[in-house]
Amino acid sequence: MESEKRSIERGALSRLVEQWLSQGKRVLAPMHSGDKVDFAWVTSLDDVSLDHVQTVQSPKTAVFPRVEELFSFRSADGRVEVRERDLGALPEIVVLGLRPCDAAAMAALGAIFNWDAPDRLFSARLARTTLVTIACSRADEHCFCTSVGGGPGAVAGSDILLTDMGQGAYLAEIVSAKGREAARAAGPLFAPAPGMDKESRLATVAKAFSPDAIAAALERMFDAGGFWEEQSRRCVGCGACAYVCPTCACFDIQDEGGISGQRLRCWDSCGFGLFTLHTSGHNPRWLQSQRWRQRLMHKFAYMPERQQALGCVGCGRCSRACPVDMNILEHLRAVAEAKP
Amino acid sequence: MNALREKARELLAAKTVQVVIGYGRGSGGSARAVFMRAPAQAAELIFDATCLQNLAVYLMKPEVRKLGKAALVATPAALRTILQLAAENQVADNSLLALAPVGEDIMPLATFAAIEAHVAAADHDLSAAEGAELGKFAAMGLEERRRFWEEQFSRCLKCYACRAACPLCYCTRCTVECNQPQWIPVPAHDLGNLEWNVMRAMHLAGRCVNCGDCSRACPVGIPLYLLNQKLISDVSSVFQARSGMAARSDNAMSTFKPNDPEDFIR
Amino acid sequence: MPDFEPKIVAFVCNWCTYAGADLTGTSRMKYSPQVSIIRFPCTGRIDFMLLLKAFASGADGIIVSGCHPNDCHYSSGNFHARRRWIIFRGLLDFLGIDVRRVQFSWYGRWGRSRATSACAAWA
Amino acid sequence: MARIGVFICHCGENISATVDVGKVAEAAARIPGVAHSVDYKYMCSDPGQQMVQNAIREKNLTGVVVAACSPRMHEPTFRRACAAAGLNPFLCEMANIREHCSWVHEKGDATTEKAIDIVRTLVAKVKKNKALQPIKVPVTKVAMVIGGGIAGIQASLDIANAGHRVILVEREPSIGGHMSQLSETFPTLDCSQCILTPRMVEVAQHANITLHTYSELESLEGFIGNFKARIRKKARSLDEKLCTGCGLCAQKCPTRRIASEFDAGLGLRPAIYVPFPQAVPNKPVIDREHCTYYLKGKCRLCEKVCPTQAIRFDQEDEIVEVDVGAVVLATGFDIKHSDFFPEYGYGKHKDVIDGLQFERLASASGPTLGEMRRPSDGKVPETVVFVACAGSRDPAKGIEYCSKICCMYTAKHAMLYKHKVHHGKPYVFYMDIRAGGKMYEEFVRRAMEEDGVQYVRGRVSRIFERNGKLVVKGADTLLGARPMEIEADMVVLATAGVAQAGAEELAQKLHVSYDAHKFYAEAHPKLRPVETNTAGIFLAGACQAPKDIPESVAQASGAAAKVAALFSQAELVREPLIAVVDRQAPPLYSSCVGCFLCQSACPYQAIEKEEIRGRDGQLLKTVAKVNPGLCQGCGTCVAFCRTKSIDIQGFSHEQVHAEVLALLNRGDRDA
Repeated sequence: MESEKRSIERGALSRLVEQWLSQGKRVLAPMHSGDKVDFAWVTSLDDVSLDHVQTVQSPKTAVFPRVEELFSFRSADGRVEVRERDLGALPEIVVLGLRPCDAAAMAALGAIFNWDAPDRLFSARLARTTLVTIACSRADEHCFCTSVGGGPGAVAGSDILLTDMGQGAYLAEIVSAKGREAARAAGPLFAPAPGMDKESRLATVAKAFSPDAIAAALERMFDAGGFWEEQSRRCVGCGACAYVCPTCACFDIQDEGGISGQRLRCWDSCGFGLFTLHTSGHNPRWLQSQRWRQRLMHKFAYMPERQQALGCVGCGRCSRACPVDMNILEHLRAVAEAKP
Repeated sequence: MNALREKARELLAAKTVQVVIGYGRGSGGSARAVFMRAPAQAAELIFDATCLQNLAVYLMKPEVRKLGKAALVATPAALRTILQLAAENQVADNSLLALAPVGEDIMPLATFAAIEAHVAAADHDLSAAEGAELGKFAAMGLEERRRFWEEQFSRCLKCYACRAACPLCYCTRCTVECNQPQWIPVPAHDLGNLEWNVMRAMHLAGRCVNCGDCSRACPVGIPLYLLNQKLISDVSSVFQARSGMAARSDNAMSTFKPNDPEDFIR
Repeated sequence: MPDFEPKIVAFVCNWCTYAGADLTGTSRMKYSPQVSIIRFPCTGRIDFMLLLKAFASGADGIIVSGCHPNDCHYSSGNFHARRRWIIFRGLLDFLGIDVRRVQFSWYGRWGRSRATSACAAWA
Repeated sequence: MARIGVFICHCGENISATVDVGKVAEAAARIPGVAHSVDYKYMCSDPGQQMVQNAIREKNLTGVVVAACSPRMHEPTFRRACAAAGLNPFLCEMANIREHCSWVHEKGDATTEKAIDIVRTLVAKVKKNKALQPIKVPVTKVAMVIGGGIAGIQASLDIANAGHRVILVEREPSIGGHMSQLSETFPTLDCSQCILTPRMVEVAQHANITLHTYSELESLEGFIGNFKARIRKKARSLDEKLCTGCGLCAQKCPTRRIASEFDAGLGLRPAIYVPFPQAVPNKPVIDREHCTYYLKGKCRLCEKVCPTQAIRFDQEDEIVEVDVGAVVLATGFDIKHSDFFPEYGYGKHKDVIDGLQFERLASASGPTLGEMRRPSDGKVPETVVFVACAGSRDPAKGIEYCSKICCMYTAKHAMLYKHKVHHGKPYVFYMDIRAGGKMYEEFVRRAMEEDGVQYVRGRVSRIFERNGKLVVKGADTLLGARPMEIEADMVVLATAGVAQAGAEELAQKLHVSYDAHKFYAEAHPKLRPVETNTAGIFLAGACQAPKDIPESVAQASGAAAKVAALFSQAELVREPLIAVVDRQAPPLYSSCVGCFLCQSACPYQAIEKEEIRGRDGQLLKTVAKVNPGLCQGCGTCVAFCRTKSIDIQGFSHEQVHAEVLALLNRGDRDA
């Protein structure tokens, strides 16, 4: 269904942000902190940074926070009383200023969280989150959204896609039902869009590889030990790439407290040495090369095969955050060119 | 730079070492670790102001050790790391060759004694600027310091990039991965982050050689070097001990002097 | 705040200080019930992580006490402990945590009257 | 699932007086994992221990917490009781709710609440306890006795007669200690030399006893059953095998005016001397501080006259290394000298002497050959005042204890004086007469009634000289505190008994604790008087506290019995509370990364390197390993290890972590 085109002035957008805040919604948007730009809870449009290429962390924290309580428990006289999360009490969130790749990432997260047993908490958070994306007018060498089915102006996953048309005006494409609901609630703030040419404002991102070629190559490269060792020799096994990645959904469960306490879910990463340590002591992925292979195989081979969704949206955050410059685009090209 | 390339090609051709670990050009003009196995690859080697990573971290990776004897392009911090690793029985003498760039040419250091002599020649204490920054903290009030670190630690993801990038954090099963008992909470909430960062600093007390890789690795830019430099300055001012200066040196934290100051003990 | 009841954990070594605490008991010296004791073979056994865990679990104050230097039953446990305390205190202070919340002391065998003074330091 | 038994003791009413024991038992029952919670009046009594054993059998308990007194008191008792009922003794812990709770807090909810906290802490610990088996360690059946006074001599003889080798180390040139300086001993007035010398000779000739005189302990390493001692034999400048003890050298030595330590400074001795005629061994020693050869390189007269050329001027100190299984400390005591007292003239008056000096005056081998002559002018003193409690029982002088033996030897001194100077007038100033031993009271009564010693109940305030007489100002409290002055010819101060010089350094070498007055600390004042807290090191005699000869001998035999008991077993059983380095499945093999920084933290060098090799013999990893024989369980390495690979049984990471969390109400979640 063709999304409805509107436009909005910067001033109106600022008032829209105040309206959201007054309606008790929380607004997550990119903010400058030191020399980096990262998502934070903002109180006005002035806090929001609009001139950056990409944030350090992804907005997945709105739907899959670093730490969240699954339920709390109290035990008294041998009986344990469990109190489920009151999903109704979850905050309404508006994510403003995420990029089209981040918006597309929500689908990839959903593919994992709602794969066989739907994750009620994740789904409740996603339902309460409105994505007001801003298209990319600039890109850098790490971006490859076009190679994985996305684009600087792609609408997939966004509720409203804004494109900066210059002179403080934004083209606003109302994409989803939630977008229409938000636009309706915003009332006069959205104005008709007089023939704005969106393409001319978008960045250009060259297509680097075809995901199907990568998936096909990976099929036969599981045992290409030497290849993976060559690639991953620099990797020191930290969790930075997984934690900044908008589509990484691995988590660890921890019980905290004593007789009464809470069960917490928190991020985890397949890059960690002991991620796959069995209680027997056996560790199927004892070497770093095996763990690096898993990262690529999961996102580019296993997920397309099982969830019919790519595990990567080409945002390039992992390359930018990696302390030893493991550049995923470079490695994917190497996979594509590798002879069997 | 070509002295370095020439030396690498010569070493690989003569098979004195099986791999030369050095810096190559990375994405976005940065420098990154490269592992030369064939003489021809030596051309990729570079050495300039962007080469900051402490390559000694790779001396502790099983996949790199498997390659055989290594030559390492070593910055002063990397040389101190090698000596500290030697003091902790992690690397044996003559098991590696350090290539210390001095101006335009290269100083090959094959034994710990050679490395010690080279290291001793330069000054490795905290720089005046580093000292001044620590001084700024000391001048701040307790409450102001607490707020500063509380804000910093609130951004910690516990991705452990600081641990992974640190050549002295080579413990296969770190205390963080110990769950009986669960010393450090796994979730990255305020308490978990504080306990993790205090533990990391304490476990590096008397060992850290101030290479700064932990701060460079931190994706959210927490100034972790401040914690380590604070302990380096305490250990050197109170115990007159300096890590990374000798291959045979006992650790400041596992030894004592009968007259250690105890003005705070009642 | 008169009704503030500080919860104080005392990490003590099994020789001078635990015996000193027993002696305080046999001589019926009184001190605040807010102080509870955990026994260790030696101050050398007391890990800074335990002090951290005690604070994280809600202790308001911590007393760490062992034998006087040269009196350690294991000859050097307390010396090692002292060195760690020096560095740990420096780090806590650097992080803006009030180091007065951790009291380190050497208690000889001749009684824990000083325990009462240590607790008094809190209230 | 843990099944813990909690037993709350009333301890008569020592605990129940301020702690609501019923409420504690009730609260304990609600702690997850507690299967049995009761309170009882006397847990340590037989029926109390029976209750524990029955509960273990009936409820198949996996752990026991006895909330009562200090573990230092009854932990062994309850651990034995649990072992008898089939529960591994190390699964039993004691919660100290008496010394650390009921006795030190007022009755009230806070005290009961704290008792519950302590119980919950120990329950959390017990859940993490593991069943441990004691360590078996070989015992070197050789004892070392330090100090050759009557206590050391008695202990050595008893141990030797029990068939074990003894090494007796004495600091002075001869054994004998203070007893050899005495003239006669109360209450039987036996001549001290007559009853002591035979024992000294017996020691010298005993096949099992190796005597090292003029020697000191240099260092002691190791632990019970496996000590390694290094003894410094100070150079006597003499070859003991050649010397026949003829004494010619001492007669001919030109430097004769050195104050004799044996005569407490009253007599003189030459530079090469035998301390007293009955010395064992009867071999002289050259005093290098005063011998002209050592000072100016001249003389060497003794070398010339020595019939067997035994003199060795270039002799060096010698270090002797011995393996011993047990040590008996019998280093004795010393007394305060008269110069300590401002009110008695700071030692200005030559005729104000201390008890030991009086003994030398009265002794036949003394400087006056037994005649009662005062040190200043050698006249026979007509009136002598004996001042009891000179320094003892005087907190102002920092000596608040009673030295126990002065009342008896003061009465003896007065008697000896009367026997030697029939017309003499002895006065004794005293506060209370402490004569509690057998025939002690009768002895003092005899001094008062038969020998006419004038006992004056009061303190002496000052002593000063007035025209040749020592004026003793005091008061007689029995006559209404009437001030009185006695013009005496001589005053004997019964000064306080204090610890030997060097007692503190020796204690630190042996890691034995000592009290504020440097007397060695017994393991328990009532129940373990001859043991110290350091396993394998025992106490005898006045080094533990001032005491008389009968008590010293009794304590010496007690310590000897303990040593004999220790040596009676082939192997020693040691508590398994030692450190262990973890081992895991391949490919990790152990979480230890082999940095070996723990080796420098270990005071006992108990940590060794172990190489882990694959099936093909290739070295995979070098990790730490603890030698169970050497580790004493101090835990310094455990707190230091970065990877928590080394852990102490009994105070493991899990146990102390659980304790901290439980104490702070975080509770324990595995129900």
